[in-house]
Amino acid sequence: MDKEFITRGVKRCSGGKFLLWLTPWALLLAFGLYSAALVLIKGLNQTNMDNRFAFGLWIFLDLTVIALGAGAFFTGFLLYILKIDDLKAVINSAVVIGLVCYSGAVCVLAVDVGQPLRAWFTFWYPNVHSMLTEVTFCISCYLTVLAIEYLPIVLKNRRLREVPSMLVFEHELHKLIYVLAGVGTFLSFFHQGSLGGLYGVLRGRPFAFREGLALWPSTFFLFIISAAAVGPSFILLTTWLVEKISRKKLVKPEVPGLLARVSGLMLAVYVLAKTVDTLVWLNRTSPDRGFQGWQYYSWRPFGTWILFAEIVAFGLVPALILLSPKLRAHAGWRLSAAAMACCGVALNRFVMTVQTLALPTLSFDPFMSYYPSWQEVGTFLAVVAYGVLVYSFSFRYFQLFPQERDLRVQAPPQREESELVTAGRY
Amino acid sequence: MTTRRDLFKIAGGAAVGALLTPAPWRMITDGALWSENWPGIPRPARGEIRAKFTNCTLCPAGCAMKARCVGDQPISIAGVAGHPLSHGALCPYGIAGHHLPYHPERLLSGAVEDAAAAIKKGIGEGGRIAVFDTRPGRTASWTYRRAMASLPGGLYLRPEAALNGDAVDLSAARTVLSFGVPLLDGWGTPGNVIQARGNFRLIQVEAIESRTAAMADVWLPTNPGEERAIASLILNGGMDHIARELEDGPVLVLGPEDWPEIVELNRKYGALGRTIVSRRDAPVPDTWKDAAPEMEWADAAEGSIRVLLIDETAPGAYVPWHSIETRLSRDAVVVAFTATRDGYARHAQFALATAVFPEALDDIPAAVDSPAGVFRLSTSMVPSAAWTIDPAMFIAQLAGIDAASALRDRADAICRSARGNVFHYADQKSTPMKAMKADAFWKSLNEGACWIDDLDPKAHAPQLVARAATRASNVSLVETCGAGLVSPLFSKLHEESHVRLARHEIALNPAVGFCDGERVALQTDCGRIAMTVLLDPSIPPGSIQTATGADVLDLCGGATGAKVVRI
Amino acid sequence: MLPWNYGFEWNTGHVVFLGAFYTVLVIVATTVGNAMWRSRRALRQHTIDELRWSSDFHELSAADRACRHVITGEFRSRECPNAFDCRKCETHARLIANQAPPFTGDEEEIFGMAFPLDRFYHRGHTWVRREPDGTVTIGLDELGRRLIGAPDALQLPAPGTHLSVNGAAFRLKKRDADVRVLSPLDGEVIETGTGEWLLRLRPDRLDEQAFRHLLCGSEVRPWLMRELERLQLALTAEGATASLADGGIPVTDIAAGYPKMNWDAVCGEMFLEP
Amino acid sequence: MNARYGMTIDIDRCNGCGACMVACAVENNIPPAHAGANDRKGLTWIRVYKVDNGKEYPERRSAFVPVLCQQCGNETPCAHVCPQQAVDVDPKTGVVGQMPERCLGCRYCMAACPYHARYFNWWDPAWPKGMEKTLNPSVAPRMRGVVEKCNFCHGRWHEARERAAANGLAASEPVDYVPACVEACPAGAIRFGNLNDSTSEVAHKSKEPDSFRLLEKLGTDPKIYYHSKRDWVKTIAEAPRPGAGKENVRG
Repeated sequence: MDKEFITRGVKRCSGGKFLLWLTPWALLLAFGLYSAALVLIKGLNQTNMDNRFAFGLWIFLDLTVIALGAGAFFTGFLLYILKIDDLKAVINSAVVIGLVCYSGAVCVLAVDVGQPLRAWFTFWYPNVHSMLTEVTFCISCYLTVLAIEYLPIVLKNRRLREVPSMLVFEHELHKLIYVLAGVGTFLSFFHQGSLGGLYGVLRGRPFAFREGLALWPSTFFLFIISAAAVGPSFILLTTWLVEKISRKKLVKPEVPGLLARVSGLMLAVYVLAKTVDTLVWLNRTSPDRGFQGWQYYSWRPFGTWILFAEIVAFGLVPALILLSPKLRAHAGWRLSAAAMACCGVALNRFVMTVQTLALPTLSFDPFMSYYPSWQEVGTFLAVVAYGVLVYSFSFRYFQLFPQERDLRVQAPPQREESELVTAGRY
Repeated sequence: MTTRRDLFKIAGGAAVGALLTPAPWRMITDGALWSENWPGIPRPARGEIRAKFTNCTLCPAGCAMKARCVGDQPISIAGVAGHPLSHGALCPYGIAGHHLPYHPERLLSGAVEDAAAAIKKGIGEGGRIAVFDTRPGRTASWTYRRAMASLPGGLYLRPEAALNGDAVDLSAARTVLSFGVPLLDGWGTPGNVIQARGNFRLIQVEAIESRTAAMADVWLPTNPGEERAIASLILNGGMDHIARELEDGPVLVLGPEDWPEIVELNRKYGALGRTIVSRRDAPVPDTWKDAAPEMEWADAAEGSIRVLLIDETAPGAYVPWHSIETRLSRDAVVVAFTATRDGYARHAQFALATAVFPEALDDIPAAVDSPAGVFRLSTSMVPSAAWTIDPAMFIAQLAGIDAASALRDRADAICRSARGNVFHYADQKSTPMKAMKADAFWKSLNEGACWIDDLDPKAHAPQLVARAATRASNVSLVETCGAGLVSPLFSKLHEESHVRLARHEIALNPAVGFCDGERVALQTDCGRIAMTVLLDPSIPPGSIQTATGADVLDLCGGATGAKVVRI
Repeated sequence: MLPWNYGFEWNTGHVVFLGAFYTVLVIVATTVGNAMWRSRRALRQHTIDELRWSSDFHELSAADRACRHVITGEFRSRECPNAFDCRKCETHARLIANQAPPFTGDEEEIFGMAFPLDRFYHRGHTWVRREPDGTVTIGLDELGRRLIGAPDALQLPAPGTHLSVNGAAFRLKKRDADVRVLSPLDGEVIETGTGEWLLRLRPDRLDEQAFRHLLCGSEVRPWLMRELERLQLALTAEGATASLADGGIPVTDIAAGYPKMNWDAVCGEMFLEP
Repeated sequence: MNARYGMTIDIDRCNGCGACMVACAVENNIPPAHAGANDRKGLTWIRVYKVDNGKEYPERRSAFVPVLCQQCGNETPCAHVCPQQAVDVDPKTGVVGQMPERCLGCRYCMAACPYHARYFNWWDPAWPKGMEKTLNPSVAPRMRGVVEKCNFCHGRWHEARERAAANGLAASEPVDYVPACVEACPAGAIRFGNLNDSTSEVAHKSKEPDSFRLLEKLGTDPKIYYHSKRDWVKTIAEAPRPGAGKENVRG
């Protein structure tokens, strides 16, 4: 029985029940690994990608997943750098989510390149002008950082604390965690950006190409802001989901409100920036390169509705909901707004990747369509299953929500000042 | 006294120190470069690079070729610049011709002994034996004729001759009126056509926009099957805008030769003797003069042939099987000499595997667009596979005549005639025949040369005769290589780009209601063949475009009312 | 990547980009290295008991870390900065300097539990009694006993073992509960017993300072009241229905009263083991 | 002075026979199509597209446009994005080179290329038995999972230089250097030469009013000039316009 691994004083379901919960995910993971193995062994001909759709499902999902995982760095930034202590309640969970998203993305990346064994060439012959180099460097570094940030959470496990060295190392590492948080912030700032730059620099693809500031196209900055906006939203959703599934109170009521406020604020900034960027692109960038803006949206099925959905329906609306204290306070509104925000950013990543490749560039090109093969879908499902499994284990054996223990019963509110009431009662 | 601890310290220190030097990093980098080779990928053979010259046998044009060889193995082929006939041009089939010996679908062997026995039996029973030769005029053809002459009742059969064996002089034409002839897509000698293209206006009458129609100066789209009507309209002074074009002579009218209208038009616009000229063929040894006469296929008597030997090695015009069948007796023995299963081999009891280009040694007679007679060899660049046989040798043996040195004998005869010039490929110079010795001539023929006859001073204007006309089909056939076998690299033009129709691909207008890649059947009153649909709006709804090939020709040759049906 | 690598050139791009990359690597490496070095140092300088307690103490919920003077009502709220080791606490020194808690020798009776005041009490529910021969005896206090009832197992340290304040003194097992009990004093075990006292210790020091960190006299009652509150909280947290704060006297074996309950959690709470 | 090799392709002379595509495959050891390959998964360094004027039969007119790597000279999109320097522009020739043995196969360059002139090895290269004897020794076959593209027959460039050096000429710009497709085109529609050499045929032809380049406004400065007297053909150089029979792309 795994009882002695579970933190003292928190309730967890029985081992059997836990296994029952794991089984479907494990099966899904197995299936996913099988399809990934097919791709690795037989080659990328197992996918439905082709010379024209050089990138497929995976790039879209990688970008989305990494955007959602941005909660890790942004929460860390707010907590350790800006010292917003309320976020202690979710930082561990955020770190796990970040770790899952990033490691998952990197694995999918490895599956979807032609020669994975040569991945290290990127470090060996880096082309510093390439956004992909920036992405590779930053993601690999940040993944390391996340792993290190994950370490204390693991070492805090009731059983591992019995080992003196682990106990002490956890203690000491935790004191220095803010350094890692700082580095992590720096790194993710850059790779979220360069993921945006990835497409923004494609001067051969006027649909994606954007003029920029200094080295980077505007998408660089848009991606950073949107990631920062959607990260907290995603934490909000996951926390709520975990609370529902585990039927427990995990965070103090003020925490979701705070996350929602942060998310709303960033989202508002993003929507504003995105609107300006779109206008500049439609009226200057694209026409200058011989491509009239309107023609992008006359290819079925990508009409102007997609632009509207991206900026207004899934951008402006959730931003306003999250910004208004009254709506924000209401869980239903808060959560649906968060979900919408996530969808909006996902849609943005989809447009940047898939639509860009689908639109013709030569006048005698057709409009390209593409459906992922089951191997590609399987590979993605593997990441999802992997994420759920890692999170479930972490939630069961580690303290992802430090407030959980205190929240078992409503502890009397503490007043912080320590003044002498009376000297000498006797 | 050093302890183990000290040793560890020293080792560790050394390791750390080494990291600060380029050495380990260099090793990694070089390791990477070395590891960049991938196993299981063929390594091209190395060796001395040489140029070899030959002539293409894949179609009657016989273009001159310069092969780049590693040792003796040709690795790529290009045209011979400055060649008086092919002008350095090659079609894609020729460019990849050196792949044919390795074609996965090549016919691998045949029951030679059984075939010989069956033939002997057939002759023994007093049946009539015939050789059907798809490319007449070769030295091998003469061998067949001699062999047939020495066999009781032996016949030498050939397809209907283009323009009754007369030649077209494109360089003389100012206006060319073509009724669906693929003039710019493999007709005649491509290099020669392209060379002359600058000098004539091309009026293409065709139902669909073929490659030729797309490049023509005027394209007259017609409804399929109406070409003949248009021809007679022009003949009777209708369509004056075309008539006006035709004022600008000399004129050449090309079209299905079995239409009287074509003959009449040529006669009307004075093509005969100017753009259509008679040609004398390369001389042959006098000892061959007693050979069997050439007989056109159609003239053979119904059900008369007991033993039929078909030589497909040198592709030319294809005679649909259903019209061959009628000439065969009930218990006929049919032997096909071929490198592919797709041709007559489908109908023959015995298919005997032959060498393919560039294995075989053969000569190529003058193409339809060469006013002068020519003699050139396709030399054997790679040794022919052990299990192949030479049909000429086989049939000569059958008749007990000696044909081993036939090519040399003919070369000598040409040399004796002292006519014309010899064009040498290596240095692109030509020397008059009379200035050459027989041995030198033979040598240069084998090293890459072409004998070109002088134009016949006392040539008579040719007399075209119209044949019984068949109705035009609504299937427009795009020429694929007659050889049946094409280089595997043609996947670049077929699956990988659809720039050309592959065999059993059928181009249809989207409006017809089939979807891209759908499996359908092309059906005529001669039968049906499974095809894959390729949608192309440039095909008018009433028309069908597909690639030739023996089976398709069997299906559509002369047949009408072809239609596409779902399967 | 490296100056002597193929394709490397000394241009600004390379220098800036790779510079940043290496800096990050160095920072991350040094951080981790630093943490390792510090923990190595910590392991050398402190006994593992100290380290574990200091870590455990941080794990305790804020309420449990309250200063003893909060318990006596002298502070509204104050978190103990010294991990319950008042010997080096100036605030404590100041407070008892101007008024030491009166030491009344007789027995306290709280909710039917006997708390003799001839001894000191540790917040981990052990007591220390000074013996005439200069040794001290250590045992579980009444509440501790009742929590455990008859222990399923009792692991006492072998004589000769050296205990340190707030380090593990001995382990108790009861049903699913498995807790270590904190040692109230530094000293060497010279004898183990099973009756009233469990350990006989020869303390490292016997001066006045030595016992300052322990509760005694009038502190005991308010402390115990608070402990009962905590117990109540712990029980309700674990889903207890019957409560004992409303006059219900803790029975001699509380565990028996809640057969289904996660007793480990309750004991962990009460014996200060998170 | 460095050379700037380029091409002029006369669309009015191209009848789409495909000789250039076959010759290219022969020269560069490009394997035949795998059974599963189609026109979107093939390896055709030079590919002939059939374009049309968008009208319906019988007004419809077609032309054939060979498209190969346009050898962009300005901020070459693919070279710019390759994460590990597997793409480089040779300053001596202006040719955009691809190093398959260093390629990671991330296909970022393919997404970057507006001309779709880059091709990925989706399968292990395979030749029919015996056909590997016909491989060109001056070009190494590529492995599965890497990108490849036209490099103006780099092998030929090397050999031409050696020949030139052997004949004691300046090896910098060999006179007899032409890519395989140029040599193969029976219609002589493709011309090749040094655009920097004002006396060369391509330099002249590229300046003619009927010459144009694909998507010139992208500012990538391609070195392939197309040439046609037909006005509707000239419009293929511009950005796509939706509708108008775009569904027909054969080739």
